Amino acid sequence: MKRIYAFEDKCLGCGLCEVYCRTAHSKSKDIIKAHKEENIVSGISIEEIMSPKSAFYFALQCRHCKDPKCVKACISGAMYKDENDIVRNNKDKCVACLSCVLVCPFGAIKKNTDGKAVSKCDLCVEVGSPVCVENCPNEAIKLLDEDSEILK
Amino acid sequence: MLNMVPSAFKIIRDENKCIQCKVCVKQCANLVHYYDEEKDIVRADDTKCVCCHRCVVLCPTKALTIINYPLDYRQNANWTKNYMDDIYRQAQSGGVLLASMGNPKPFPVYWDKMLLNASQVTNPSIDPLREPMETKVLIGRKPEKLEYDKKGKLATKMPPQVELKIPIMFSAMSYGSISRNAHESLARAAEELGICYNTGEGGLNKDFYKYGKNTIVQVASGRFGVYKDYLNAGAAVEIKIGQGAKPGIGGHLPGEKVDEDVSGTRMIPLGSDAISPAPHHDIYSIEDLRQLIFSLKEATAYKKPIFVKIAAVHNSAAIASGIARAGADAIVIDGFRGGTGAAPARIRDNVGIPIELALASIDQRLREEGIRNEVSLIAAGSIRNSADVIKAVALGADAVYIASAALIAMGCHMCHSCSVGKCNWGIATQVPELVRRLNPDIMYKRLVNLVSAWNHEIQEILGGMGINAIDSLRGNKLMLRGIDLNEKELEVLGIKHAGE
Amino acid sequence: MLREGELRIPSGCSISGIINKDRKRISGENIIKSIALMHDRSNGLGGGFAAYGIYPQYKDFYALHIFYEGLSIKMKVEEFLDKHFEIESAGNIPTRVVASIINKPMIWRYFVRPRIYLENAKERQMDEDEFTSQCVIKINKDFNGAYVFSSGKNMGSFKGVGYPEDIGDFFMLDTYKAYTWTAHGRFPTNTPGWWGGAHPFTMLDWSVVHNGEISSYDTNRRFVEMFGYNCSLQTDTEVITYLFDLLVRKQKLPLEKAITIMCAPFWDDIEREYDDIKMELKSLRAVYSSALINGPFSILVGFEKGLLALNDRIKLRSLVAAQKGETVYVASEESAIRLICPDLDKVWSPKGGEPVIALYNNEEEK
Amino acid sequence: MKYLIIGDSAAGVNAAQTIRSKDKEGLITILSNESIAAYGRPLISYYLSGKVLPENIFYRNKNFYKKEKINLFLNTQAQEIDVKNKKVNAAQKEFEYDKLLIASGSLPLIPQIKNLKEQKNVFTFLTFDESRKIKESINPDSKVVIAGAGLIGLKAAEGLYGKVAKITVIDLADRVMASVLDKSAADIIQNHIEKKGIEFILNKSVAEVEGGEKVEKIILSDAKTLDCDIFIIAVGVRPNISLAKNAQIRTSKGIIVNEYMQTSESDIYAAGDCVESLDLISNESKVLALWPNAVSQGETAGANMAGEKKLVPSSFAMNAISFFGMQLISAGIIGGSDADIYVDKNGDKLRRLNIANDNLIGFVLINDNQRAGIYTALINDRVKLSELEYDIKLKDIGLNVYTKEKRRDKIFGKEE
Repeated sequence: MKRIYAFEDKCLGCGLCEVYCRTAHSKSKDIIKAHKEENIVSGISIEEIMSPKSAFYFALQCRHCKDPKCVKACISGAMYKDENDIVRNNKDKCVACLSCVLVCPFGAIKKNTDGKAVSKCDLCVEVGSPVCVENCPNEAIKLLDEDSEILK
Repeated sequence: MLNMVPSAFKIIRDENKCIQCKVCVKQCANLVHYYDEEKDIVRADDTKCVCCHRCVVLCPTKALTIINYPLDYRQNANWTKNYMDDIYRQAQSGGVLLASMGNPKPFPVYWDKMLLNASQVTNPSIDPLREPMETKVLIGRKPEKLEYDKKGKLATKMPPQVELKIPIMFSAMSYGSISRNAHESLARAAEELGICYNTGEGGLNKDFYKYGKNTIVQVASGRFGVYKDYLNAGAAVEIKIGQGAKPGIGGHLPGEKVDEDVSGTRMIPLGSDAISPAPHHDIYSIEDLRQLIFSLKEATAYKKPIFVKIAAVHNSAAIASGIARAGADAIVIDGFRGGTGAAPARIRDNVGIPIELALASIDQRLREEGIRNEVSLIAAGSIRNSADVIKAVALGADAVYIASAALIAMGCHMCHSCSVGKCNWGIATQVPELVRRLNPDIMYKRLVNLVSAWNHEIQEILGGMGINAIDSLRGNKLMLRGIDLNEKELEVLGIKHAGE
Repeated sequence: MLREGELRIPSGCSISGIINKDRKRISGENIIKSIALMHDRSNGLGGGFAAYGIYPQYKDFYALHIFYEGLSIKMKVEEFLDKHFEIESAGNIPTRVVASIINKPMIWRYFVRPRIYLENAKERQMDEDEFTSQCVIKINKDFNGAYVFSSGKNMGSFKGVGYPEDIGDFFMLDTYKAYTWTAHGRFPTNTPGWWGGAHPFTMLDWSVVHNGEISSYDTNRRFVEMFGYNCSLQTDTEVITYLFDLLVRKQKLPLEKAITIMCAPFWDDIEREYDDIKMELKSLRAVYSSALINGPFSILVGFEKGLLALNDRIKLRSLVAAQKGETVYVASEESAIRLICPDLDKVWSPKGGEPVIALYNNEEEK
Repeated sequence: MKYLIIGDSAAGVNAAQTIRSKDKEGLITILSNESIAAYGRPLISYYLSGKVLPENIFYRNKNFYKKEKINLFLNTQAQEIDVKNKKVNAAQKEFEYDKLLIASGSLPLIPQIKNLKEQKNVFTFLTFDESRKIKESINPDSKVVIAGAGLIGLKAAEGLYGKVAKITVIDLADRVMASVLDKSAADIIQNHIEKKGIEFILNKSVAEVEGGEKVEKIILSDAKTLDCDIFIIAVGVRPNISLAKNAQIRTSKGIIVNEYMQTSESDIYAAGDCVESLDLISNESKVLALWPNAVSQGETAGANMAGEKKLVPSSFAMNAISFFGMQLISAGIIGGSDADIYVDKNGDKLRRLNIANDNLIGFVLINDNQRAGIYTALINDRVKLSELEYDIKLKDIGLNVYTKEKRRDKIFGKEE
């Protein structure tokens, strides 16, 4: 299965991945409306690593685990694994009880600003290919097979 | 002290496009953009902007434009805005005005005043889609003639040649004035393209020895990083006598850029200013140059061609002829528009001559001396596109060096502030967060794309001229015609006027 | 109107050549018939022939064919000739009246032997050939109105403005006997303005007829001019002849090496060679890259040892070769050969850059 | 192979699904004493408040049972397990089994209250049916009394909010959520709910009720009386172990199972709220009535029933729940003497970390940072806090707390 991997030596911490993630998961799919009117939570988020010489960053999103704790913890069956093994959230069934947030070891699930459901990375399965990877100015995140050479 | 120098640029932010994503704030190393927490809007400080376009390019909603700061000075053809601002700066700093890149003054660009020939009927084009188009060149010294022994076997021993698949090389940019990632990109691009990149006067980093066969190691007056393995690491050695942007003077890399990586490569103490003296202190005449050339040949067991790079100055023709007679394998001529990381603005703007004129006169002089065929000529400063390459070869160059074009391919936006060392594109800087912005995996591909595209265009143009090998274009001045040039310029260039 | 030499005139052409390797001499009839067949490949503004073996009785003397545009220039040239050569015999070249051949110059012929014992010749260790070629270049460059259009031994070229068959008739070539004939019909885009520009171009025993338009002309020209040549005619044949003279005579390169230089193999093909051949080919292309002839051409080169036919390396011009017994035919079209020798032993079309070399038999044993 | 499962909730459904994934042909039957298929139990309060429509509370989509070839028997209360003949009697039917799973969950705890007998307006709040009955019997001027200020009581209150005239919650303890929170944390929740007009009566219990068919009055332990139209008992739950006990299967507070979820009878398994599990932190056997715990125990039992050998993953107490918009996330041990409790409180936001000998053993977050899962992982993996990049007390938690190598292994999935 292909997942998105971040490379700390390349990430600029610019935040473009978050911008494009919000846009791709907005209703309007319009970058300006998505940010000015819809207030979407991005499925990917930048973390800063303090190191003496210079700040390093990396972008993190759902790892689509083989044995996902969030699916186990979900009381409504909203969090499920689809046929391509992508962990997805069904907005209609989710009541934002945040049991998934309680158990996700990566902290990759966030409550929506409207508090009605949660947001997480779905590998842009509907868009076609992950917009964060496509729009990273420095190829700091890549969509790779889990046993690809680069990860060794 | 009051700063009388006005802002150079003005940032225009389209409020209904800006989504306060703060990408520009995080990406501007000059701290132009800042986030106003209280009003939740992003604002800009015009005074710090150098118009490097980092924010414009990365802004996801294209909400930013930058314009020249709209401030009119009283009309005065003599005291122009630039000259007044220079005085404000020097009255405040009391120092030499530093500038970067090549001569920006509106002197005529002769490339744009020469037109190329094409075949019609009598001399048919050659179809680049069907016939091989050869752009390979061999740079190095050639014997006067080849001799065969009785049994018909070649008796003459050929001096070493550098084989270039494309007559374009990446010119000298020292390790330290540009970042490690920039060097890696140039090296990997050179390797994939089958051409060479020049280390510049900052030595060669240990990790890049593996790109040796696509490297030209430079020996400049500072002798930074020069030792036996360094000389033998590359495909050729280039003695840097001069540089187009700053003929006659040396170079200065400020100490703060000399971190442990740069100091290790240059073999100078950490944090010390790296100063290349104006002359080589062991070359005060042409015969001293010959001694340096042959000591380098000895050090490399005569297995590496030795280039000599000079700035295009008034008597370049005589100098070049002298260099050829001093045993150089190739002569590099750097025009006054060649780029630099840092040089006094006055020198950059007033010293040196255009490469086109220098190249034409040098090629003609060497032919009159009958020695043109024995050395290679490489033109530099500044080649901006493949047509410039064709015209340089037609004027007599074997190959060209490009540097500014390569920087632009890697993201440079010619903001002319490399000397500040905070290049937002990760090129002319040693700041880790900025260097990281130049990802060699991406940038080397952009360089490969650029040069491959130019090579494809060169092949198309050659085909149009009915030529299927770049060898037949070198010095082929009938392929050029001048336009908007006076008699003397045509004469120096050695070309007819369009319509003749 | 500018005269050829003051400008470069591109032209299409037809060429034809016959060589008998036993040096059996034949009259000019066949060569005229052959070139005449390709009438449409020329436009009446140029035609010419080279013939080898036509002056057996003077075979040790240089036969200088010279055009004069007036008596006074003839006097000056003859004075120069007197100083530098012992003139065995002189006289105008016999011609017939042919309607289409008009405003012809005075055409004279001198059988001479160079005074190489003169002091400036000795200290510059000039041999006979070098001395003669320097003199020919000097006349053509400095004696305005005079043009030495042939300067070989026991050979000569006959050319002018007109269709080749008429030029042949004008110079009465049917009365000559030669073991090698080359012929050329020219289609220059504009009038040459004088007879000197026609082909063949000669230098000593070299004679070249050429069909095509070399795009590398200026590169080749500026290369040979570095070795003392002066391209006064600005024609392809002139620069090709000087290239041959430079590579073979002056630099003493074997003929097939000179050909490898002028029709250099492609880099891709070189890479596929064995190492020692690759090294040699790379050296040839490196040292003589400006001698590579680019653009379409097919040439016939007559020289002391025989006849050479050559196409450019991607064969953009037609060239057919054939053999019947000891006679080798080469021409722009097979029909021009079949016409004068219907049943041939062998006919082939040489590949690009692949020479057809026919040498005289007694040469081969040497 | 015949598989029989008693209980169609978290444990039962996941057990069935796991069995089917390993045994394509086996006969799988689930007996449920409820009227509808498996649903998210905590959702009954959202159903009560109308926030979630009935059709959206189902745990699996409509054709789940058909697709997985599971025979579901609703309204079928299992009465007795005939261990010798491997049969279960339920609602006049007999069900044979080769492998049996008891996933009967928990039952509401009914305290000793004088005069309390099956009055019509007395309800518990554990099943969808109960929630539906409450929804049918309330009206805008109903006065509701809820016994028990725990998870269930508060959720019942939230469900009724705005639909009834008065809601009063009574609890024996000195604070709400006594089983999960200590006083200071509980008070934040209590104040927030009181602002909605819900009255709390603490340190008291319901001593007596008055009323024949319907309870009209509630008499507290301090003799105070309250008018009451609806009385909801939500004082707690206890594991439903009667089936196992009557079948001489070893039980204590809950059904005793080994690490493969087997009961004392090798072919009988048990999972979910009805069993005792090993608490990772305190290392004691406890009833951990948690949804994620039931799911993984169900999967483990299912795997072992289908012949695979699978160890049950460890677990510990954890909760994620919201009351009137106030979000509570907690895990591990909340109180405890020797723990060094770090409190970071401002306004109605609370972040409390319980640290004991270089390990995080518990935390409480109210309306705070949403990356709680990383704290849970620190507890679960028993990570030594001193080996982390920074002191988790001083900085919001992020994956950057791990060292570069640890982070790489986690993200690049070396550890999975």
